[in-house]
Amino acid sequence: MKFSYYPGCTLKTQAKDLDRYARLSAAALGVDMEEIKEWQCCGAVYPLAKDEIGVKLSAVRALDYAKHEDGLLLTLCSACHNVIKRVNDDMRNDADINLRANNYLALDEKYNGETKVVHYLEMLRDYVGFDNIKKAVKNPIKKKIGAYYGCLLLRPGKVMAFDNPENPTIIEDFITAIGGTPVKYPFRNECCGAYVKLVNPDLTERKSKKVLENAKENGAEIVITACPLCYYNLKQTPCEDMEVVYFTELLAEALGVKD
Amino acid sequence: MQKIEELMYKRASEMLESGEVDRVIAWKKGETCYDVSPATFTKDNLEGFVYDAFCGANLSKYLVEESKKGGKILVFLKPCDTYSFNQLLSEHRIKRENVYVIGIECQGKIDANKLQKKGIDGILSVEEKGDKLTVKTLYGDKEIAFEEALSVKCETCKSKEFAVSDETIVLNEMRDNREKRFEAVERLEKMTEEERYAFWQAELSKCIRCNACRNVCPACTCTHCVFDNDKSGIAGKANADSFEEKLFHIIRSYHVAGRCTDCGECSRVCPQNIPLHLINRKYIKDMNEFYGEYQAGAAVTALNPIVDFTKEDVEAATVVGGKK
Amino acid sequence: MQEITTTHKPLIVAFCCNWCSYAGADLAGSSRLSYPAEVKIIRVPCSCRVNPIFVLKAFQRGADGVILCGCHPGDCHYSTGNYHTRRRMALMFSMLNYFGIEKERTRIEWVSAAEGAKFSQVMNDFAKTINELGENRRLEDLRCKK
Amino acid sequence: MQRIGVFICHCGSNIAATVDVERVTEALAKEPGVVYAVNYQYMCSENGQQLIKNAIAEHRLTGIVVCSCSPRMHEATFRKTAEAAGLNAYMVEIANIREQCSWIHKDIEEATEKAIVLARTAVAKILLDKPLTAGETGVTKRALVIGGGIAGIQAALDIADAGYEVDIVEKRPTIGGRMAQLDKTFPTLDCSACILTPKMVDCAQSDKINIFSYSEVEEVKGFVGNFDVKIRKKARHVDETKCTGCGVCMASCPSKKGLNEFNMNLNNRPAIYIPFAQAIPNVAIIDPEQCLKLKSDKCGLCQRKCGVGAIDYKQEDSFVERKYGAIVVATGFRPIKLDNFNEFGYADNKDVVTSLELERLMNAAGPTKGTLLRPSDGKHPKVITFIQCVGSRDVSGCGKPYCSKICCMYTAKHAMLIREKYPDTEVHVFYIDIRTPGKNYDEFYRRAVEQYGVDYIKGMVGKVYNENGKLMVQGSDLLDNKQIVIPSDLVVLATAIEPDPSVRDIATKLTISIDTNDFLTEAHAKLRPVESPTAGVFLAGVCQGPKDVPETVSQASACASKVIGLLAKDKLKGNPCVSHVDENMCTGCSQCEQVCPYGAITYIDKEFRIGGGKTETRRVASVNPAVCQGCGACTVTCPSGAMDLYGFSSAQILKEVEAICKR
Amino acid sequence: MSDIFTVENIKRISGTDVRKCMKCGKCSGRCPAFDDMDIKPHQFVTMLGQGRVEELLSSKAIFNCLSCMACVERCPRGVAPANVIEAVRDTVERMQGGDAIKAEDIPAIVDELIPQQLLMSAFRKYKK
Repeated sequence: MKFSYYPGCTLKTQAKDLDRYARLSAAALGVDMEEIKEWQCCGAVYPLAKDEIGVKLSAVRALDYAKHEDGLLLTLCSACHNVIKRVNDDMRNDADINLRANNYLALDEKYNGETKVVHYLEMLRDYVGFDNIKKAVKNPIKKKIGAYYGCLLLRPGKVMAFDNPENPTIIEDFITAIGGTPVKYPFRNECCGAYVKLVNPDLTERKSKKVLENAKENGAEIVITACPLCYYNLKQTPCEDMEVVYFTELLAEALGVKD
Repeated sequence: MQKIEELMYKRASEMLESGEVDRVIAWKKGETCYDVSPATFTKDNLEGFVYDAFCGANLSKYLVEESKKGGKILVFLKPCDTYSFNQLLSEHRIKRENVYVIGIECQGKIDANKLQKKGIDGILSVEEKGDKLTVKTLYGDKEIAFEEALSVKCETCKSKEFAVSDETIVLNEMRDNREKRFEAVERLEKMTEEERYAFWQAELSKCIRCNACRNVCPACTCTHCVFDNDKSGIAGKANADSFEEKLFHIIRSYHVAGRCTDCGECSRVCPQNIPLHLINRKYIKDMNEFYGEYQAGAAVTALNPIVDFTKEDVEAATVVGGKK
Repeated sequence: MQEITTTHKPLIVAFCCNWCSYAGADLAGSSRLSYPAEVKIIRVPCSCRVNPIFVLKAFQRGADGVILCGCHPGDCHYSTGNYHTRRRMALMFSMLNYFGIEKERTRIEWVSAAEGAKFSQVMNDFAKTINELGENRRLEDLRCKK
Repeated sequence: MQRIGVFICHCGSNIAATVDVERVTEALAKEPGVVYAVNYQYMCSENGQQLIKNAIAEHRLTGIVVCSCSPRMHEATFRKTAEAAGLNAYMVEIANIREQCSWIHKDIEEATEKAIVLARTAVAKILLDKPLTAGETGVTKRALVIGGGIAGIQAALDIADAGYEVDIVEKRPTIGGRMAQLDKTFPTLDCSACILTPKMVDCAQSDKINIFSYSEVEEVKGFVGNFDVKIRKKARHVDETKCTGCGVCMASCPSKKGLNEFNMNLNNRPAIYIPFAQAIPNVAIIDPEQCLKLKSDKCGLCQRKCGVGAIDYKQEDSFVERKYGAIVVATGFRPIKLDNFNEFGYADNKDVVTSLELERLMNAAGPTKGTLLRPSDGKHPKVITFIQCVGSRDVSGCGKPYCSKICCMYTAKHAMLIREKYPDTEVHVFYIDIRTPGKNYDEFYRRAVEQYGVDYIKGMVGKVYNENGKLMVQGSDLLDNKQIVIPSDLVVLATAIEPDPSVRDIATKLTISIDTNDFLTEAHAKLRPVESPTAGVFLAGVCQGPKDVPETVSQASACASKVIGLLAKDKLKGNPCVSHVDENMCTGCSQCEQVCPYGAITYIDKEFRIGGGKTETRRVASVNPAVCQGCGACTVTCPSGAMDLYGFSSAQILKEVEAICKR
Repeated sequence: MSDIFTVENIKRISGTDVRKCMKCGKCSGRCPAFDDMDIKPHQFVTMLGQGRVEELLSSKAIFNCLSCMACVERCPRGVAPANVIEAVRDTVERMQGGDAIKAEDIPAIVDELIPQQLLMSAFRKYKK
């Protein structure tokens, strides 16, 4: 199984763990992650304004690159995933954006959304299979684990098509597969406060606190996430006895490849 | 072939003699060796009975009129002709019990025009020797590859099996070249719309509306053809109505679609050498691709795809002009 | 010298089955959902009443596009009529394309009595396609080699 | 030689405002064959029709073309007009210059030109029209009602009351439908069972009504007056004729973990059960998915306990074939699935319930015996929050685009009943709009607010989540411009309703149309609201559109009166626009027979003169005009053109094509 | 820039049809930043429809919207309030001096753990 892999800026700096453990685990599961060449920043947030084309171009470049490989673009960071999947959707369904993006890029062959964007979790679910992960687990993570989805993986539901946006189960299934006990809590798909941290840190702290408290109230000992921004915001929030880790770290640990 | 003809003659005279059959439909020699035509023979007169490489005509259609006259008829059918016979049976055009069918060996029939185009004139007789054809002419013997002389209808052959027969006369294994059946259609399909249009315009503008194709076609057995029916709204002989003039071939092919066994008689008889069989064959190819393989005349009871349907049939939009 | 330019006014013949599509066209009308005037409707009891000859005649008389509308497959008022239509027209349209007639000039759409909006949208779309293709001379000229 | 009159209707300003009727009249007067053309304000009016009649007499017209609204609207009217003036009813053609012209075009020039073309096309067609006479067919004096809810029950009772036989086919083991599940009915708060069950009993006792419970319509053939219907009686594994409904089997059954569908799966029932106490027929049924005997050939207790030997494990589906003159479709509704609305926490919280589940939680025959208790812990809820429009008025693709119509009223009912019975309960209702048109309806809702103190909050809920054992309902209070959170014990979702999914299959079998929301389409939204477009098939209840009980009953009775009107006739005039064969052309190839959906074509051997004093026998097709419905499939299949259709002949359609294409 | 032009431009770049709103308030019922918004999500939609663009452009809420898409996800009418908010914010920031954040402010806020993603997001959202 081979995927073109788009790591994104943060995974090369502050979120090296998220990336490193993902690679180790993938290798253990027989998945080939081939980092695409000369990728550029995805733009971090998907521009909602219809007239913003420039910010979407690097995503289209990455998508076009993957199109000429195996047609599968693997992402890990929630933000990159969100941006690239939504841009891909634009390329498929928004004739205006498609036209303008193609005009800018002047590729040899027009890009029309042929690539499939796959998040690392989707890869685990749809290509490896949670059952196979369960079989590969060497050290089951016997803990009560709360999945923290945040916003970016799930919404908008129709474009992301990741899971049921109001009742997702993919990370819970992942937790079960690595031997943990999933803790479902209502705030798992609420926003952590995101980038507002820079202009209104109080709002962000309130939101992150609510998430962690809600997870704790429902019995979670650890909260796992796929997003470096959520990770940062949650980490910055004081909450007793609550660990926040990247999901790939637990996966590597369970598979016995955590160094 | 000589040997086959002898055996056929023997069976024909035996059966006429014994009264098993009243008449025989077979081929009869004309003025030249390549001027062979279908004929009815009786006990008293078997003169001119012939079977050779020029006997391309499909005899099944003649049974429609002949069988109305009563009595039992012996007919000789090449493998591909048996499909037409079966198709006519399923359309209630012939009564099976009135006909005795002898299936006969066929290695493909040849076209004198093709020989003449290759500069072989004054043809006296031909002799098949494996893949070669020896042509005796006024100007001496000529030899060419059998394949090069094949009639357009025999360039590809849909089957060497007899769909129906009461007995068969086959001495040699019959040559099979069915895999190339749709090649010419595919070539046309691969062209652009403009190229196809140019192709057909060039071909169809040659048509002189002689109706030979219609008259020879074993699927064209209507009591009155729509083109001769004033009430149909599309009636007309040549030039009477430009509509019918232009669309005769499209409508004719549509009317025989699903019933056409791909016998190729239309192209064989066309004095203008229009490849009419490519129209019919396109329908056959489409039907095979859209609705599953179907060979008209392979079975008497089969439902022709044009009267049949399934709830999951393809939509025109997804198939017309090929998949993009 | 002044050049005389005549703009070609396209012509579209739409065959609509009485039970679904004609009613859908009525609904488009009563909902005031417009579509181009070049679309002219012929009412037939069922789409399966449409003989390929009618389609050819329309083209031959100068129609630039022909569209057939019937009930959705499975919803035919006569149970199976539109299934026959679907086969016949797939074969006929394929044949016309084989003769070089642009495949966009022929279309089948399934429009129910409740789909006034769809009817209007289909007709607008088809008319747009036909306008882009321009005049249809091919069938008329098929046997006249210039 | 035909003498055609053309009558152009203004339809008030509907046509005349966009089409220059004078120009159309002038143009048509010049058409070959047309001897008279006139325009008038309302052709369908008494005066308009008189104008037509006078013209027919005065100008000795042989046919008329009316340029007006859709033929689906007034073709029948003008046929009668022509007939009254001594013309054959089928010497009438309509040019649809309203729906297909004036209503969709704005430019007068363009619309007028098109109207002229459409009128010319109609003239081209009528020149080839021939007088036709409709054949007659008999009427089977029995009706079929599909669906045994309140709509089906009411229709059946009314039809039976007029003296006709009625069969009810109900796919569930008992009739009663959704209404049987309701606790009380608005706006009077009668007990639903108290008003429904006597009607169910009437059905069972009527000698005119025959109930096929646990049965489905398998196949429908034929046409108005003469439907042939095959009914599948599903195996209930209990002999209906023997079972007395004593219930001993239910007590003996060891497999008691089946979900009780009647109670919206809120409690359990045994594998052999009677759906509810007043079920009609009061006969047990075995759930084959659950029965130990049927699944693994173990057990067999019920058979041993049954005193009358009614249990039959080997029973299989059986079929009944019956003839009917008319069919009523009353297949009802179900609440939508809430998979797309997990923000309301339905999947994760037992105490988030749908309104229909609440009906059962409040009903004396329900799982809590009528005491309102939370499903999670059996405690009395002290704060109850209702959320309206769950899945209704939703065009995002998650729900239904329409208003479900009944939710505002039943939510007010629920709120009121709870406050009445448990005055210490706090009741909140989140609403977007309150829609209570109807007699005593708005008064009813206001009572909930004014008399019972129900707290109505204008706004929608964004999220329901569990916190510290409370259901936190977070939503907008738009009038206060605040986001509020109401800690609640029970949350009730006013779930949108949708047609029962069985309606798709029924629609296909009856060849009636269905709209994008799966509601059945009526023949005319205003003037023929209970008829389907297929003659002899009528629509009652929610299968046609959302409606409450009183509306459903009205529609069912309206259906019944239509059915009675139909069954009262001894003969039905058929459609004369049928196929016919030109025997001289027919080759007897059998292709037409193969495409005919009605089996209307057979073959005969017939002798024909072929000249010279000789004859020949040929096989030719023969059409039964009573069976032919006039689709025309055979006409296209026929290669020789021997088959043609009256009223829509090939020559006519070709002339229409020519007229349209004439530039 | 005339008001009508601004209104139409905001409508255009938001790509959402505000007339589809049926004023149910679900967006505001769901919004996690509701308390920090001076103009609420549902008001953005209504006010844009009414052309009250001056008020929107001076709103502080545009900087507190988390772009979490909850309002978009849940709107039963297919309206996207978040897109309207972003369209307003973009309009403000595209005007001279409209940036809500300046590069020189960053070092003071940044700690050593802050992810690039946060900085990039904030730059995209608050600065043109």
